[in-house]
Amino acid sequence: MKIKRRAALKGLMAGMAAPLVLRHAALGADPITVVGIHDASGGLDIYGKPMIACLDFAVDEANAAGGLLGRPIQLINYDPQSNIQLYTQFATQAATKDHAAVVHGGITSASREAIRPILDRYRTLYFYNTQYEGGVCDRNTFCTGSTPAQNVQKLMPYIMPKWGKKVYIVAADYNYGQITSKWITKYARDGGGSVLAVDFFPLDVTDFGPAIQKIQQAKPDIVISALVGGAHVSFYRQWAAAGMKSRIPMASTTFGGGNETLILSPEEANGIVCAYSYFQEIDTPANHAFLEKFHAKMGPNAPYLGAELAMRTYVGFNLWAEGVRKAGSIDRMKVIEALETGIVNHGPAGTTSIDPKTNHVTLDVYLAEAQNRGFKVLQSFPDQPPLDTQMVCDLQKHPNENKQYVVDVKM
Amino acid sequence: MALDIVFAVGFQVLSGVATLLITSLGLAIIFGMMRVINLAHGEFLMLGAYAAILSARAGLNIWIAMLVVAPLAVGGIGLIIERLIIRQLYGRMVDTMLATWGLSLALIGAVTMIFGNTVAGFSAPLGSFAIGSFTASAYALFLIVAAVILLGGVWAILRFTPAGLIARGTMQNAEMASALGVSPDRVYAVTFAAGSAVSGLAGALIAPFSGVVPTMGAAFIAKSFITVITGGAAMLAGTFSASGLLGTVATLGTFATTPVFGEVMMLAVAIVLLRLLPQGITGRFFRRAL
Amino acid sequence: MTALLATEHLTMRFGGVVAVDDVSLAVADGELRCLIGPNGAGKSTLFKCLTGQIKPSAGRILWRGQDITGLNSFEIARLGVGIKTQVPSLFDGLTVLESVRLALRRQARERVARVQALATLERLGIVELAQHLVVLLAHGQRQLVELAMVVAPEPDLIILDEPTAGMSAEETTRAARVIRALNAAHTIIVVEHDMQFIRAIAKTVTVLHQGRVLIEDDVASVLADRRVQDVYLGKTDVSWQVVA
Amino acid sequence: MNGIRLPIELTAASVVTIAAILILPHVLELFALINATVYVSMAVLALSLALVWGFGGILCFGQATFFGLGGYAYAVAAINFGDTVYAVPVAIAVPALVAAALGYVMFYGRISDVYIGAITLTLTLILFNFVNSTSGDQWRIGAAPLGGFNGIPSTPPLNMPGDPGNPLPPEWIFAVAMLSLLICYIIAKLILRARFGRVIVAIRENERRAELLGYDVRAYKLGIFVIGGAMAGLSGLLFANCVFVSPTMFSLFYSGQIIVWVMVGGLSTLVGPVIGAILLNLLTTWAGTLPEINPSLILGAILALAVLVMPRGILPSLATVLGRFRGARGMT
Repeated sequence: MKIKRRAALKGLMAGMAAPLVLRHAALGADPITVVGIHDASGGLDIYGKPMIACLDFAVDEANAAGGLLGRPIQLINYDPQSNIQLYTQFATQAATKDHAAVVHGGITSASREAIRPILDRYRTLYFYNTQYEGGVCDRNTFCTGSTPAQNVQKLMPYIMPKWGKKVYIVAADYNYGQITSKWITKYARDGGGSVLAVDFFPLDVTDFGPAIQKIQQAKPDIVISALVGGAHVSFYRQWAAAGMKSRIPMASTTFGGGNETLILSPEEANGIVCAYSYFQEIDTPANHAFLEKFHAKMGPNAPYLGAELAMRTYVGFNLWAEGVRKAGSIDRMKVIEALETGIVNHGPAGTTSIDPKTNHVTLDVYLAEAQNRGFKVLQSFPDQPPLDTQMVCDLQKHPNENKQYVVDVKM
Repeated sequence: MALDIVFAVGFQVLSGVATLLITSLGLAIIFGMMRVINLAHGEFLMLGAYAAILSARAGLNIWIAMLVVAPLAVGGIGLIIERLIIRQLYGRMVDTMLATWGLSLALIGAVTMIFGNTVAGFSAPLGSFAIGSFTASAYALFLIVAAVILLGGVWAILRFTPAGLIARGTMQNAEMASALGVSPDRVYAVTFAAGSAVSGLAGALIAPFSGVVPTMGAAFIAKSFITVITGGAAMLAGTFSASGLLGTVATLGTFATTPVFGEVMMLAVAIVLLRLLPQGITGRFFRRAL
Repeated sequence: MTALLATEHLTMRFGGVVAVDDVSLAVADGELRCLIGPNGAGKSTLFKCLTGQIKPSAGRILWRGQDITGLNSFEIARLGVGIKTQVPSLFDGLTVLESVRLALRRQARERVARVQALATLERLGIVELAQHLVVLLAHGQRQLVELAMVVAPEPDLIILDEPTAGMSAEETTRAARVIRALNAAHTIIVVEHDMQFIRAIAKTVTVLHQGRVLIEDDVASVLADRRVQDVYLGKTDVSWQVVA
Repeated sequence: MNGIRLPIELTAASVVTIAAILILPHVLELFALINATVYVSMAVLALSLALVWGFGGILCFGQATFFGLGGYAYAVAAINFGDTVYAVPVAIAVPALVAAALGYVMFYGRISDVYIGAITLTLTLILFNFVNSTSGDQWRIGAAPLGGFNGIPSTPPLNMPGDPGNPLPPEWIFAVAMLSLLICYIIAKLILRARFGRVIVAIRENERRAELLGYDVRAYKLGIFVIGGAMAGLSGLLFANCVFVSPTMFSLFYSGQIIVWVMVGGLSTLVGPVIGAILLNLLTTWAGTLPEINPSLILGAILALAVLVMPRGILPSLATVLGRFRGARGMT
């Protein structure tokens, strides 16, 4: 099925738009519009493409089961081409032109913070289905991915006793990297370790030569990567090329979210340890059943789902759909209230339930190691609540709150 | 400070300089000989990288793909572009810049349509080596050697071959050269193709580090442009001195601060240089160099 | 009486080359002075120094006794110096009238400026070209348009750089007439190498050779001078005579 | 003749502006209206480069510098002041001051041609890199974090004068943008009619002669450069009001795009670049809806063809074709 790949560079003037190729089931009723905004091209497409595939799959599944409230679901996918300003264009379009019932999308925290205020302003429900740095406190926004208290908090106690106490962080230079590196610092200190240095890299940096020399000079026990996007994949290549792979072990809060394990050779990727709320390799009946259906539907084009992001998109859509069913309406406030009753989804990733205090989710977390173009799951931790955001955010008490809390860790 | 740190940092500086030199040389040849600023230079790098990665995927030896296929392919494309665009606008510097900028956008668009806006890449085809307690990529060492050979090769061609003599003559005085029976059209066509080929080779050489994506040229064109302009009229001495200076500032700046401020420092130095030496480094020094 | 324009020990070096070497000369109000010399004598460098295009390495330039060394071109022009370049330097995209109006820099009132500009064109016999675009004019007309721009603001001094370059004998004669006529109202310095032309216009001539003043005298004496003849007949290396 | 034409042109421009303000909000959907506002802000940007490059002959490869500075100055001032109306003069003054400093360095340093291109481009890159790396906590001006790669997504829109709690609705922002475009057009027209503008054009035609006539070329170039910088700043302000400010405002892509608008629309015209900006934005939008054709390909091909086939741009070439073009007049 076709989706509009590059829906627009600058947005659409009325009347100039070519007819949209839309997906809807052959049901007569007025369709419900769902908008997805994920990068299908540019540096972030390594995450975006599997996310789009999962959203498509989830919508098809729902339509095959008769749609929602007896109405078909019409999905419009926009490709912001890894360009933040296109995110705002498409979010505006989704809210003011498409009158979407819900917008699923945003990959980087930068894109989330670009579209969140727009969807707030135009009163359009928003689902952000990505692991991120935590702290968003906004009743209109549901964050269905894992946050540092769920993933970093599992990662650090596993690697520090094994590898050592001195940590060196390399992170993407925007809010995700900045805030996540603070969480890493906090959990490293909680475990009796220390952070030697944090280096930030803009998303288009490809030459990590000097950075690798700097790391060698600092002689850490562990390197933790919070690097993001296609350009940053060169870090893992250059790290291996410099012969560092065998000398300093690495963990990551972002590695494997896309197709990194596929585009790198096993020699470059093996051994990197990560913690996420999903890995394609999870060995549960629910996951096997899902993958079977997914592959049957997508055929040979089925993307590798890697870790977290693609699956959270699938789960996020189903949480929303359950909310609509419970509310019996697509009215924004009714759906929000229904979701806040603590809706639960049992899916391929395990159990996910909405935490009404924060509009985040309680989910299962898994720890895994990159292994032969995939992951080997090492441990699992069921029912992990979003403790970080819960510390600062209480939407039940302050429903009108709308901000992102940032952890305060002295670096 | 331990000696091996000094060597390790020195190695990174050399590697930074070599990358800047390799990625600027094609532009410098075309600017030095023809007074044409080819703003599609970054896309020539990109095409070189794609030529290498595609022929390597087709089963060709990676070294042949990088060192032979990439320059030949991009040199050929350069020949066509010279005929279709550059020749029509000769002597109109600004128009040429605009037309090649259009070409740059069109090439990005065309390659995106064919291969998708997705980062491809291949790993550096050499292992690592140690400097004291530091290890570094052997491929970076190869890049440094490649830069030296490239620069020396172009210099030798200009200095010792008949074609080089004609090229130098045309560079000095195009009318006089044509009075002597040398067709400037042919000299320009060959120069542009040669400059393109060098750019194609450069693109293939940097591909293992930079990753291959249709928009990769943008990261290089501005730096190359600034390097060439800062270098001034003498193409080899200018590019060499400018990339030496700017590459050193950028790398040391990166060590001292962050990659971004390293680059900012380099650009700031370029502005100061242009203010002090409005004709570039070789407009003031080494005026008689190549 | 203070000279209108004078140089004192003016010297211009480019690296190791001394293009203008210790030149001192004085041009009085109302004079028509020729600066001559063969190619490479330093005429153009001296012209560039006098018009502020380059700053001399040493020495001074005086305007009515005031030091103006190192002023920019536009500042020298504002003193009341009109400069005509060798190849006409014109505003191709403007009309003749617009060009001359721009030359009347100090006249802020549009109506007055227009009348003055038309009067200048009238004086030079090209008023019918007023609305023509400069780019479309013939070579001779371009020369006249530039002259109109130079004389329109009624400068005290006009410096002409090789006014007869590329002219036929007949045109040269006409140009000589024009320059003599201009001299009635303006002091003029002509930088030139054509001896016949100089014979036709000049009173006092300064001969430059290898950056130095070889001789400065009236036309007849200069033309009779053996050293000048040597220089112009191609015996280029006469510097020992200068030293002597 | 010119004396009659000027009022007619200004009246026509005013009528078009008022008609657009009155009609478009009722015809267009909200989303299209917001996009139209973006295009109008781009048109102001095109106008600024038309003055600097088209008339002043200064090849500025970094007009996006002032566009971005205007946007950021507005966002930072608006967040700090609360009442966003007070941020407007800041958004115009900051880029104008930077243009003054940069212009002073360049023009009084006698830097010309391609070297000006290189320096302006470099400054844009510096700002792009710098702003891109300000996501850390230490990078804030007063209450406004610079946000690095994220930009400032919460850029507050303009509010009713004196009423900070009351932001202007999109229809009003559109009206403000249209009026800004009209005012910039009128200012540009008047500048070119005035002595200052004539000298500017003369300098473009022949810098040396202008100087020999006693004009301080450096000061005139500086003047037009600062005016262009201020206009680009205003354009950045308008853009910040319908999108938001982020480092991409300083990107190479924007700097280049502005040149394309002016080039395709017509150098040494004012209406041309405005039309060029709007047409090309519509075109890239339309191209974006074609699933299999990349918009860069179309934009690039148009630019290359424009240079090769009609180097004077759409408007002048069209005029030539229609036989109404009265020679290459400098002061159109």
